[in-house]
Amino acid sequence: MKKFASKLLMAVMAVSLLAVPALAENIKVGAILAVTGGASFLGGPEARSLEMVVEEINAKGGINGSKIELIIKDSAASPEKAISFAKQLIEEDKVLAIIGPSTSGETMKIKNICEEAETPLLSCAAAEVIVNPVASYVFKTPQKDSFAVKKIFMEMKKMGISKIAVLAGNTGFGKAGKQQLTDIAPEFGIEIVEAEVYDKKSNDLSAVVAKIKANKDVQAVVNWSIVPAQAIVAKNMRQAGWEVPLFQSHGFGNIKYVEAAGAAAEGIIFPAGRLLIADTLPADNPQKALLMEYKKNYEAKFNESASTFGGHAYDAITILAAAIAEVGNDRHKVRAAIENLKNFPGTGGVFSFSAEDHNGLDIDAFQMMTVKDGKFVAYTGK
Amino acid sequence: MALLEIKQLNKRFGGLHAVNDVSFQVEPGQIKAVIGPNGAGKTTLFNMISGTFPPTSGSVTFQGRDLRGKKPYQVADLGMARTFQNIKMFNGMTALENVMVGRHVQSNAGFLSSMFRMPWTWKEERAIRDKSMELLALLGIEEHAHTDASSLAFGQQRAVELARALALEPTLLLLDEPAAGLNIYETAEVGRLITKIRDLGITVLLVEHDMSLVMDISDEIVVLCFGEKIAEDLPPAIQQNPEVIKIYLGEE
Amino acid sequence: MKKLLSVLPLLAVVIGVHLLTSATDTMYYLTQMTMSAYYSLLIIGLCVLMGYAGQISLGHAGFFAIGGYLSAALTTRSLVPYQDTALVNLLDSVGMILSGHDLYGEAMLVVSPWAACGIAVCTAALIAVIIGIPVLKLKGHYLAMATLGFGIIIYRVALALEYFGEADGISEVPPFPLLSGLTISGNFSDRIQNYYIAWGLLLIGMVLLLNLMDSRVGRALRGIHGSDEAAGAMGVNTSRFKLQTFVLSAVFAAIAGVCLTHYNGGIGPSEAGVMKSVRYVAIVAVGGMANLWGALLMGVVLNFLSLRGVFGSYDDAVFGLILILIMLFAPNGILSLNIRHRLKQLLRRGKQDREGEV
Amino acid sequence: MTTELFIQYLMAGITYGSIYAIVAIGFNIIYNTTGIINFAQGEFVMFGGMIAISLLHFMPMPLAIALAVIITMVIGALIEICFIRWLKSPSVLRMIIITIGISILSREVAVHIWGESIRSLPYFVGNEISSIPVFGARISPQVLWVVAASALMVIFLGIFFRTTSIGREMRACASNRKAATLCGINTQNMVTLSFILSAGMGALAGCVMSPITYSQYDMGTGLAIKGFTVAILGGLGSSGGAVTAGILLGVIEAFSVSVVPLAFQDAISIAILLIILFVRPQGLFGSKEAAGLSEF
Repeated sequence: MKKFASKLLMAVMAVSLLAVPALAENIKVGAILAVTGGASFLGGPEARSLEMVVEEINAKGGINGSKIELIIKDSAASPEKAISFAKQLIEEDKVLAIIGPSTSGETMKIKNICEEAETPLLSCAAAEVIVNPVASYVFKTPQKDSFAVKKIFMEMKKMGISKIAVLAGNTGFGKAGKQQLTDIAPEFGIEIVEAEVYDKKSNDLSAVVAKIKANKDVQAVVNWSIVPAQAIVAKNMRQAGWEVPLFQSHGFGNIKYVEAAGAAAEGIIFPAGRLLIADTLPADNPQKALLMEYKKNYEAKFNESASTFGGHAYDAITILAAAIAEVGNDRHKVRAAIENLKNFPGTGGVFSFSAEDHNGLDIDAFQMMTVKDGKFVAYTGK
Repeated sequence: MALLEIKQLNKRFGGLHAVNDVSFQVEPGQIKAVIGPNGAGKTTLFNMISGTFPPTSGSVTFQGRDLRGKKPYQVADLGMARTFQNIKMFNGMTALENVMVGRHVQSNAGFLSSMFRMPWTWKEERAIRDKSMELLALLGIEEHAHTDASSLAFGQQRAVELARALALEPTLLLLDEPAAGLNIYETAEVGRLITKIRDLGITVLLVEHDMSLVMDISDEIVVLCFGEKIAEDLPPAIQQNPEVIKIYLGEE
Repeated sequence: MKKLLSVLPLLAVVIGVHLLTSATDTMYYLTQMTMSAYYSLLIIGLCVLMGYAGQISLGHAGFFAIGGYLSAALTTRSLVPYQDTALVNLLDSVGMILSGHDLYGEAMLVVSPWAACGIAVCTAALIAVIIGIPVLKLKGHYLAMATLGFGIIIYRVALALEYFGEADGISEVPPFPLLSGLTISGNFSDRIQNYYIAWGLLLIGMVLLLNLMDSRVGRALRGIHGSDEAAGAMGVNTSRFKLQTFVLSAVFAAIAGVCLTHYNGGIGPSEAGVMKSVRYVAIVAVGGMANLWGALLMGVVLNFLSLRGVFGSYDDAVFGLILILIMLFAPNGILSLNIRHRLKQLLRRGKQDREGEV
Repeated sequence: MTTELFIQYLMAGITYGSIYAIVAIGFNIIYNTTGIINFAQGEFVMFGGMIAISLLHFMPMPLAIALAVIITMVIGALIEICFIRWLKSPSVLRMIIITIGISILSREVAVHIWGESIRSLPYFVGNEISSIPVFGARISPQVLWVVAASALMVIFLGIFFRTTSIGREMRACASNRKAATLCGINTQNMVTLSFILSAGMGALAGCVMSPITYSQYDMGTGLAIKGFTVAILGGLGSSGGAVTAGILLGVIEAFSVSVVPLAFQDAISIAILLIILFVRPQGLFGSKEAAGLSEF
């Protein structure tokens, strides 16, 4: 038996060694995305956006004549897989850069790996720790959550709100947001009187909504989450006849969540990138043309609404492509080129990177929005 | 002092009174048989003695020790071995390994010392193996030592089971229908073996259907019927006992 | 000694793989080989529990996570705020505390990796004893449910506690210096020694378990699997042996968790997930339940393929399919199919058919 | 705690509880005829909801739901015929693993058909924000649909098993399979029927709860674990026990929010299950004898 076992082991090894990928002249770009599993609502649109953009670039003859070869790895939101894939992409596929991962937890696990291997990483995850402290090869495209928090608090100040309840989903996104909310609240003289974390697979949250509602001090609720279950909070609040303002995060930037919350989504206030209201932007907005194009192409190709999540991956690949176009197929030069990129319009805002800022977006990347008649519209105050 | 003392043992399953007020003693060095028609409560009695399940009331005393609340493994530890009516081999193990399991209470190696194969376990392991081979030889099946036990013939499995029980070095051996399913020659062979075991100084208590075997080898016989003891005597007396004859005439 | 010899061919394969990869300049395969080795360490432990002691555990990822999370948290979370407490002082006085500065120049005070490893593994063992005593009294679906429930609780706790990093898990876990010159770390430069550390551990684990199976204890365990009742009648304390096996397999899982976490430099809640536990059970089943070599082989091969992303987004689907197919057609494991024998039979039949025609 | 809050918790608990109970009853139907716990039970709920949502593009809702239930029943029958029927007395371990495999596979099939996004049926009456006042608390009208559907299913099952001849045959099969075979009952068909029934019940539950909980490809596992918990709490095989235990667990979960952080809710309910398993493995309402019989 054991002889057979060891023989088989040997055979498997031999086969896998023979399968060494053929070398090509293409520019190799790796992507680690949670296409399936618990964060598939992020990884799905991200992977599709990447495929779309790469197809477009290659159809136009590639960048300076060389085509992009995109290698997407599905991490299913598991850090251990992200680690394995990152090493694989860096050493074996010798990619120029890695896009992703979709979640903060995974990104933090491979931050040091990419830094050590001097391979640029363009994360699509939200948490601020990814770029703070700055690692020279690590960038991220989603807007900083601290800016989102500040946007929300500024709006609250205008409305005269000082006591709030915080509900967060139990994902990396929710965790980081909860942290920022707690840290920044004193700056604005806002007190968090209730805080709860709900499961990403919650079915119904009427009990916890009832609990928070019973606290008469609560003047507004912040529901910080990126998971589909965030729509349940809105529904349960409105069913309970509770009419305090409901603020959400930029994780609400997917029209499917509005559809899921239905009538309960009306009046939700949240900061987000301008992709969601591209068609209502003034013509001189630097992002307008690109937002309209991305939206049109994505929706035509995949028959689903474009979300800001897919936009993060779109930004990552277009930033990378711009850097490659400038300096060619070299990791170190590409890194420097990204860091020097200024006034580059993307779906998330206008990027201006620097040695200290590897996110490149300022607070104006966010626009406060609300939901009216089932559609995202710019929020103009009450 | 009696080796095994059973006092007013009772077992009820719901409404069924499987064993009713049974008392008897087994003296050291004898072969004692419990006979009775099907459903007389013989196996239930055995299971209570060996600790498989507790009696409803009454007591079992072994070597002066009350067995109440003792689990089967504790009873085995005290020096009582048993076989099963429908042979329970350890499948996937060789005949030798089966017998070696029987040496369990006579050896000590634990998890850690086994894993790290401490030097003193080598000696123990060798002793276990030698003793087990010896027992297989005693029962005349040493040539099958390395055969998968479940693939042996029925009679050979019986012998392995017997060797396994003997490996415990018991003071008392409980045999649950050792001749069940055997032909007339094999039965005679089993009878010879049991006598041999007794001659080694091991007391034997057996439950058996086969009257000829029981009459041949037993020193004393207890007769059960519908859970009650109806007679206890020497074999010739049992053969004459009108009540026993009445029961067995219906059957045989 | 004989058993020790039986893993020598495996050792040869391990060295062979290293030499082969280094000759063909494909050393990057060693990364996933290292990770697979750690998962396989858990799997051979589970194999003893499921295959030999006959107890299913749908919560073994929980023990892996206890090991990994505790070791990660203790070596990463700074004790600076607690540096004046009695406990920290006590730990310090026995040399279990490391102080220094982190990457960004802040003062750091953490538990040393060896101490953290010890605490993590002992905690896993203790928890295994505490839950094992009542759980192992259960049978069938009840046992499956109880172990599954245990796994879910660990997952939920990891996901809910700030100390364990909630959904993000723990990152920037430091390397684990085993001896001078031997360090578990994911640095590209340490790859070869880590490959040998992982496989060395796996080989040692394998030798220990093979020793165990071929001993008084192993025979008793196999006896329990064959017939609980008969084993009891032979004086085997079945419940104690089941418990000890449960603890042993928990310790294997925890050690695997500790090492892999230091190798990866982090751990996340997915390591505690139900799917992980199910996957381990699947691998043991595919390997043939009571077959340590099968479990080892399948553990390495399937984890290796999965970690390389060979199955793409069908990863879970592949495992689901494997589970069903194996349980339907080869409940004794894929190795039981004995392909050569089958092929011979087929050939012979074909020959006979042809002869029949003539 | 105010009465209003109390009632609100209670209603939330009853909502979750009814959902758990339906899944648990699905477990029980199959368990009773086969002794198998079908870990893929949650996937029936998922299929019901997802299929109904897809059908909604082509037909009115009642028809879509009816058709979805029927299609899921066919899926249930197919699963039994393909994976269960031809196994001769498989071990419990083997069955557990097979049904887990079926569950994983169903989920993967679903994600490749419907994608990862959430969907839902529209509210049967009213919409996302309509609610009915109950003693000061407010509940969604859909909750009433869920509770009513659960109640109807329990009543239907009761009548089915007691008065129809097929139902009686299934019960015979449940109490003693061999004897039932000897009496000329085709036990194999009874097993298939039990899969069909429980698939249908799961699917209907999936439709009724979809507006509240949404439907997503991976919703099944969580539901199955909760449903399994409830089935064991109520005593495996007992429908009445399942309903009581389901509502009990739901209410405990709802009220636990007021004491411990929501993040630990699941850990709490599982811990309760473990304790009950250790103390009373036959479940809260099962008899000891029954548990003894079903230990294999």
